[in-house]
Amino acid sequence: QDAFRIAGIVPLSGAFGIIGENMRRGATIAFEERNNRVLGKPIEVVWEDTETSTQVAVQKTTRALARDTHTLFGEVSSGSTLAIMKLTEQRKVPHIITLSADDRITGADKTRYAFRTSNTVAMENRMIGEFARRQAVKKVYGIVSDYQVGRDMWAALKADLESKGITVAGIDFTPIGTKDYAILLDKAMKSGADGLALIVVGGDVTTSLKQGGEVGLPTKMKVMGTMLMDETQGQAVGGTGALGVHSTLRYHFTQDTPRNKRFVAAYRARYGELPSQYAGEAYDGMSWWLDVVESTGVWDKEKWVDAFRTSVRNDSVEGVKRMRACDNQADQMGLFGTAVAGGAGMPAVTMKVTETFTSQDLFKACN
Amino acid sequence: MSTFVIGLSIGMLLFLLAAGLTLIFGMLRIINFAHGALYMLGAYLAFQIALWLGFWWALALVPVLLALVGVLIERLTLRPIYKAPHEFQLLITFGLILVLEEVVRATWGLSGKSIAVPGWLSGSVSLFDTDVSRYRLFVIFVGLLTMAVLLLGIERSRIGLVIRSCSTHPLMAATLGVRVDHVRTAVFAVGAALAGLGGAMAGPMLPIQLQMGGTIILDCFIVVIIGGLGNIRGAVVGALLIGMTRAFGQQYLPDWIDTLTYAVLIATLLLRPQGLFSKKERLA
Amino acid sequence: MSAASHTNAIACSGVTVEFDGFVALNDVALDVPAGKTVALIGPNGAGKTTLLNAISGRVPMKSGRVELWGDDITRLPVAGRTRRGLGRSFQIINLFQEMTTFENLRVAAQPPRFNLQPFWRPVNRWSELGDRAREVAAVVGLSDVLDMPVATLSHGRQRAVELGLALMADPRVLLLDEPLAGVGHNEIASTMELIERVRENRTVLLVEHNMEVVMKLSDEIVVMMGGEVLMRGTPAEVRNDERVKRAYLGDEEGTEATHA
Amino acid sequence: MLELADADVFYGKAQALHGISIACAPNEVLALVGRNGAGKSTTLRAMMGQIPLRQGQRTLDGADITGLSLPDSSRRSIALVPDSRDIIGGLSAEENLLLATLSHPPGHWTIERVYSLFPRLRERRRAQGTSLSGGEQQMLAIGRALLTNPRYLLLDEPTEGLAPVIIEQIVAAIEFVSRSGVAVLLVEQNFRVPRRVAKRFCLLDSGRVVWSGGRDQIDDRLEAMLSGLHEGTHA
Amino acid sequence: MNRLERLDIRLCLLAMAILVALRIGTRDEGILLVACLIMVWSIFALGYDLVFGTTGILSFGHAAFFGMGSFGMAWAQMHGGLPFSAGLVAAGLLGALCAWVVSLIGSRITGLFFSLLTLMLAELMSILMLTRLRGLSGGVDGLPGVARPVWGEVDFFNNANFFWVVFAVFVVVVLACWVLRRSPLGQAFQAVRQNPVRAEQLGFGVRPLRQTAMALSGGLSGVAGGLLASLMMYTGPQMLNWKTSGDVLIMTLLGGSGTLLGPIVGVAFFEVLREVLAAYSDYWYGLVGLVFILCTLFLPQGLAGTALHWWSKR
Ligand SMILES: Nc1ncnc2c1ncn2[C@@H]1O[C@H](COP(=O)(O)OP(=O)(O)OP(=O)(O)O)[C@@H](O)[C@H]1O
Ligand SMILES: Nc1ncnc2c1ncn2[C@@H]1O[C@H](COP(=O)(O)OP(=O)(O)OP(=O)(O)O)[C@@H](O)[C@H]1O
Ligand SMILES: CC(C)C[C@H](N)C(=O)O
Ligand SMILES: [Mg+2]
Ligand SMILES: [Mg+2]
Repeated sequence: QDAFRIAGIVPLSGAFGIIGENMRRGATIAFEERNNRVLGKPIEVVWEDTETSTQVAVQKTTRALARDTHTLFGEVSSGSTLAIMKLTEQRKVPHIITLSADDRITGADKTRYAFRTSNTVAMENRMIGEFARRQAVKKVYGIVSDYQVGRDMWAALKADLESKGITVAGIDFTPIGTKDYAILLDKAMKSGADGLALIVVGGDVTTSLKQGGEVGLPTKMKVMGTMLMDETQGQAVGGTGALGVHSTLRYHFTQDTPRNKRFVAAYRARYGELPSQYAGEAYDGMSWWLDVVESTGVWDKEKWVDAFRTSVRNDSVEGVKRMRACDNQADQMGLFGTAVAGGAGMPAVTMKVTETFTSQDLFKACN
Repeated sequence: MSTFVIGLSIGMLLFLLAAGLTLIFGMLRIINFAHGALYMLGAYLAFQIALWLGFWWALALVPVLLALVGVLIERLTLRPIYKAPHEFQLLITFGLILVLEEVVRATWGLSGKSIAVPGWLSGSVSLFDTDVSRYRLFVIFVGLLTMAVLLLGIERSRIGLVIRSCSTHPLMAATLGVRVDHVRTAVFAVGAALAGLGGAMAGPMLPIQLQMGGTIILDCFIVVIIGGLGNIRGAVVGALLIGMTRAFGQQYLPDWIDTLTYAVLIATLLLRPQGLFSKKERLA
Repeated sequence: MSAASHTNAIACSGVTVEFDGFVALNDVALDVPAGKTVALIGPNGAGKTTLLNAISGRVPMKSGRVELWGDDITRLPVAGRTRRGLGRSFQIINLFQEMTTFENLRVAAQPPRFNLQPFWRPVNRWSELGDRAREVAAVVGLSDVLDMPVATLSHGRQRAVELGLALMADPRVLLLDEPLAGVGHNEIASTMELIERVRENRTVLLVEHNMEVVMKLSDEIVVMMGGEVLMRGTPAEVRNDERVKRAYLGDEEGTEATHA
Repeated sequence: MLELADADVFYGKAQALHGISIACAPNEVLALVGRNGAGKSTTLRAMMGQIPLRQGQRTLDGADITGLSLPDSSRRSIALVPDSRDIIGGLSAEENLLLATLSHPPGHWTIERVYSLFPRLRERRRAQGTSLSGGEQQMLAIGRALLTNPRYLLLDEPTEGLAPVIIEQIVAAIEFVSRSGVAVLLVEQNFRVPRRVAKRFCLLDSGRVVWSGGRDQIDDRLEAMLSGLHEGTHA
Repeated sequence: MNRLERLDIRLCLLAMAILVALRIGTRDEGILLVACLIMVWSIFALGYDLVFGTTGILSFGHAAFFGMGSFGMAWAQMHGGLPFSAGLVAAGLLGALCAWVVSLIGSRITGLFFSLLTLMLAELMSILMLTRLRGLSGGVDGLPGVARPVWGEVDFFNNANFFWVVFAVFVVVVLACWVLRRSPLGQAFQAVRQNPVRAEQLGFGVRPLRQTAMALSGGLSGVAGGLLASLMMYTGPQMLNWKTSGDVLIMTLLGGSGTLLGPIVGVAFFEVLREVLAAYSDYWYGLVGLVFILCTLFLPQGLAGTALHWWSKR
């Protein structure tokens, strides 16, 4: 073997292009940190642009797997990830996932070779419910993108909220790509709810929050959701719509751990900006995986997989992460943040971590 | 009632977005698939100018810049192939989408942008018990203004006559003394400028990102088709019809909205195959 | 009822056609007796072409009835009428622009046979199609330009192709809309001969402004004006009718067939 | 004086005109005759500037206008009634007329005058130009050319498809414009018209001028030549 | 048969020979995958050109026929438990059915209106598949795990073997298109394209012919979609996105519409260009656009079209 070959299957254009690009940067820091070598061999990375299309993602994966690939990294959208997991399983190639959150990835459709080091939908959902309770929200209105994951998330969230004594004032499912949220937001504001669960994806996040900003939405009700707001989104939404929005966070550059400090410094030096949550998660998962590969000391994919399934990352960027052998899901804590005006040297909209949740709060035992 | 006002604002924004497409289609018979890309370019330029000089400058300068881009595009890529079948113009505009997106990506990167509007346009006013954003009222205003200018300038005056002649029978128009080349360039420039205006106006309300053009172009087509391909009055009616469908649909049946929009469209096409406003030609 | 027993090949009654409120034909009745050549004349815009369009199914009629050999064909689409033996030529030339003369004629030879035989056999193996095309080309005098794209033919030659297409299916009833427009002075005589030959054992409804031709070729003349039938008569009757003179023929001098 | 000198014109690879030289002068009606395909229409198109010359020159009052663009040729007072009429679609009849006036200074011909020449057009002025009957379209094409108030009027088979009574009016109109100092170049299949209005005749064959002469000379010679050509090529 | 047609089919046979040589010459799965993709898209483009280049209908709805074909394949296997071959038939039938229905709905409309109607109907179908029919289509996630043929011991999950399946269908489609073009039916399509008014006057049923062309073309598109689903072992409603219709139009025009070789060359050029540019430049996207524009300006008959015309005139 001449090189350790990694295929990065991420969108570099289209709606999720910005996410894929950030993941590429984060992963790159993980490679550079170890001088692009693992097990004494150079790391050889090929990045493939999936153009935010599952079709293309599958095609690029098929091609990448036709070469001798040792690790596959990606995708962003859970649909793509689920589709390419079938291929990595068939070819027995380790597959590292640091963004897609769908429960099926490490649930119903889990495979031996696919590992997720980042959050799941279920845990983020629980964070929202818990956040609403802690903030004493009484009534919640839901605006949810009309696709399967959205509907599933809402069903779980609704049950969770109701179990906590929070009432649901109303719910609207809206097609992905809705260009006008004014009516829906108006309905939500008139419903008498004090909390808005905004469970939308991609460009719809920007649209809904921008248009919310026009009518002062964040000042009128507590807007919350999963991956609803971060510094990247803040830039796209602008101050009026973004400030005051509450969101789960996968990672934040302010996390106070030695590894994170090192990572943020390296990232800033390399790219001149602070790492986003996508970059942070990508770095974290990739560096963890490579360290485990290194630790096995042998050139054997199966051994690497076995080792990773039971590994514990004590010094991840956000504290301890534990890989669960039962479902290849990393058990970890959760973050919740609120968008505030950034100080000097910070993005205009900066997330402030307001709540942290322990992994016990968020994960059910594996079976 | 507030639904109506919001529907009006949706319709007017749609009209602004579709006006340039309608114009170029109606006058040059070119389906400009790059319209969305020009709109995106307009939005990004507006973002940049707003950052440097403020929102009003953006609104004023973007149409001018886009008109220049339009002139360039028309001269370099479209002029040589007017004689070719229409599909070739389509191919060019497809190519232009890719090029324009690449230019924007190389200049501004992948992350989304936003434009802040001046203080007195932000925030909302209470209308019929509802908080309606001031900016939406401004959109309605600009939409109406654009509509008036286009209707007076093109449908009523002789300019429209000249322009239409260049699209339907350029050779004969030229034989009668019309400077067809100049007219085409001007029309394309105005169409591009309108796309830019649409981009600048939409900037504060819709995501400014690379794929914004692709997501808007289908809406524009819907408006243009309902209106009877390239008829300004028709486009106004089409835009309002879709605006209202969306607003009332969202009020009462939000998850059926897209299906509804297309149902309205297909119904129009089937009942009035040539669109709401259009004329038939003699064949034999 | 067998076709042959009918005295009228075409019988229209009560034909009314409107365009956006403009009445182009108003309650027109017209019979074309089997085997005869009837000419349709009248001022520009009188509705002659529109009547041909109504008979061949090109325009929707507001009311009225069209019969072909006694069968009601009012509801039949254009192609259906053609398959029943109704052929026509167009006033404004209307050809397959990208094909050669030969291909134009060959395609026109195709329809009646095309349902019966194996449809995948290449057209150039259907020698009868090619033969028929060449035969008609010879009739209308196009043998020397068979392989030229029709777009490159002069106006007069295109007119000949137009006539050839109408003749291709060997229709029993033929509607000719100004077949002589644009035909060269020197070729008028030969084209007239051609029409003369064509009208043998056919019924022809002819629209033409060239009086010389009309007078010579037609058994009967129908004069239209303002969307209505003004009169019907033999060539001599029509020539001497005062109303026709005033509205259509104008000065005697202009119409007299002084040149042969 | 509008003149073509030694003009060669090609359609793609096929040569349609071989060194044609033709001039038409004010006050004169020049008739161009010849069989179908002789190159008459092509000559008019070349004089108008619709097709470029491969060889030779086009001059207007002595100035070289070979490369002059089509709109500019029109603005320099050349007008063409094309054989295919070329009514502009999407415009009403009246708009077709109006269009012709827009790039030209006003002159003798106004829309009103055109309507009194062709009353039928006034009746149908709101109809789509392309929906008019064949003859009405012909009237429209002629009216439109007149409305540019040209000094050089190129007419390609202007009486095709017109009722005899209208032909009379066209003849009168041609005589009128020619008297008012306009040069008319007339292509006609129908001999009656040129015989009455033209003073000079040019006979074209296969893209060449094969004979030219005055009205008095034509009767027998032209007839003979035309039929001779006919015999020669038609097999 | 004229020279151009003769040259056309000969060069197509040459293209097939090259494909066989490629298959024998290499076992690189990546290259074979690209070859398979080129063949699948060529089938799609040939089907598309049947309405576009032959019958003169500009359709923006073919993405839907293509996509529905892929679902035909997926459903036949997943819900019907049918073998691959039956899936391919189902794909063709579903594609043809959709196209036929679209042409029925639009039977009164021609020209650009028809084009836009196809665009809108396809978009409606795509939206319905994405939302209302989520259960059947898998929603945004699509349906992973579309199967490949099972035939004795041969492992068709290996692209080197699956290649032959795709190749066989490709050859059949090319030959069928060739025969069709030269048949009276093909001539009738041509007549409808060049002058529908005259064609109708000659007795051709213009509407039925248009509908036949659409159905045939939709069928081929469906077959291509089914093959692609099987090749990728995945399908999803994204395949119905209107941009796919744009892609196939671009490929057809780039190669040269109205010929057999054109669509094939267009597809190959498109795919290879994309691969090559993506490998060498981050700006491949814009460069592809630039190449389109230049090709349109300077080779308006398309790559193969220009070459064929030039060659056949010598
Ligand atoms: N499609 C149409 N739309 C509107 N008006 C029409 C249409 N077709 C015909 N007309 C009008 O109907 C009238 C009759 O037209 P038609 O073509 O039948 O005349 P015609 O007798 O054939 O005249 P010509 O001898 O000039 O050809 C004309 O005034 C024409 O303008
Ligand atoms: N668009 C064209 N493309 C190619 N060849 C053409 C074209 N137009 C005319 N020609 C050819 O040029 C020659 C001259 O044609 P032209 O139309 O000038 O003849 P004409 O004398 O006006 O004939 P007609 O009396 O039939 O109108 C003919 O041989 C014709 O075939
Ligand atoms: C934010 C999104 C890109 C995440 C993605 N929707 C997922 O499936 O997890
Ligand atoms: Mg007529
Ligand atoms: Mg001519």
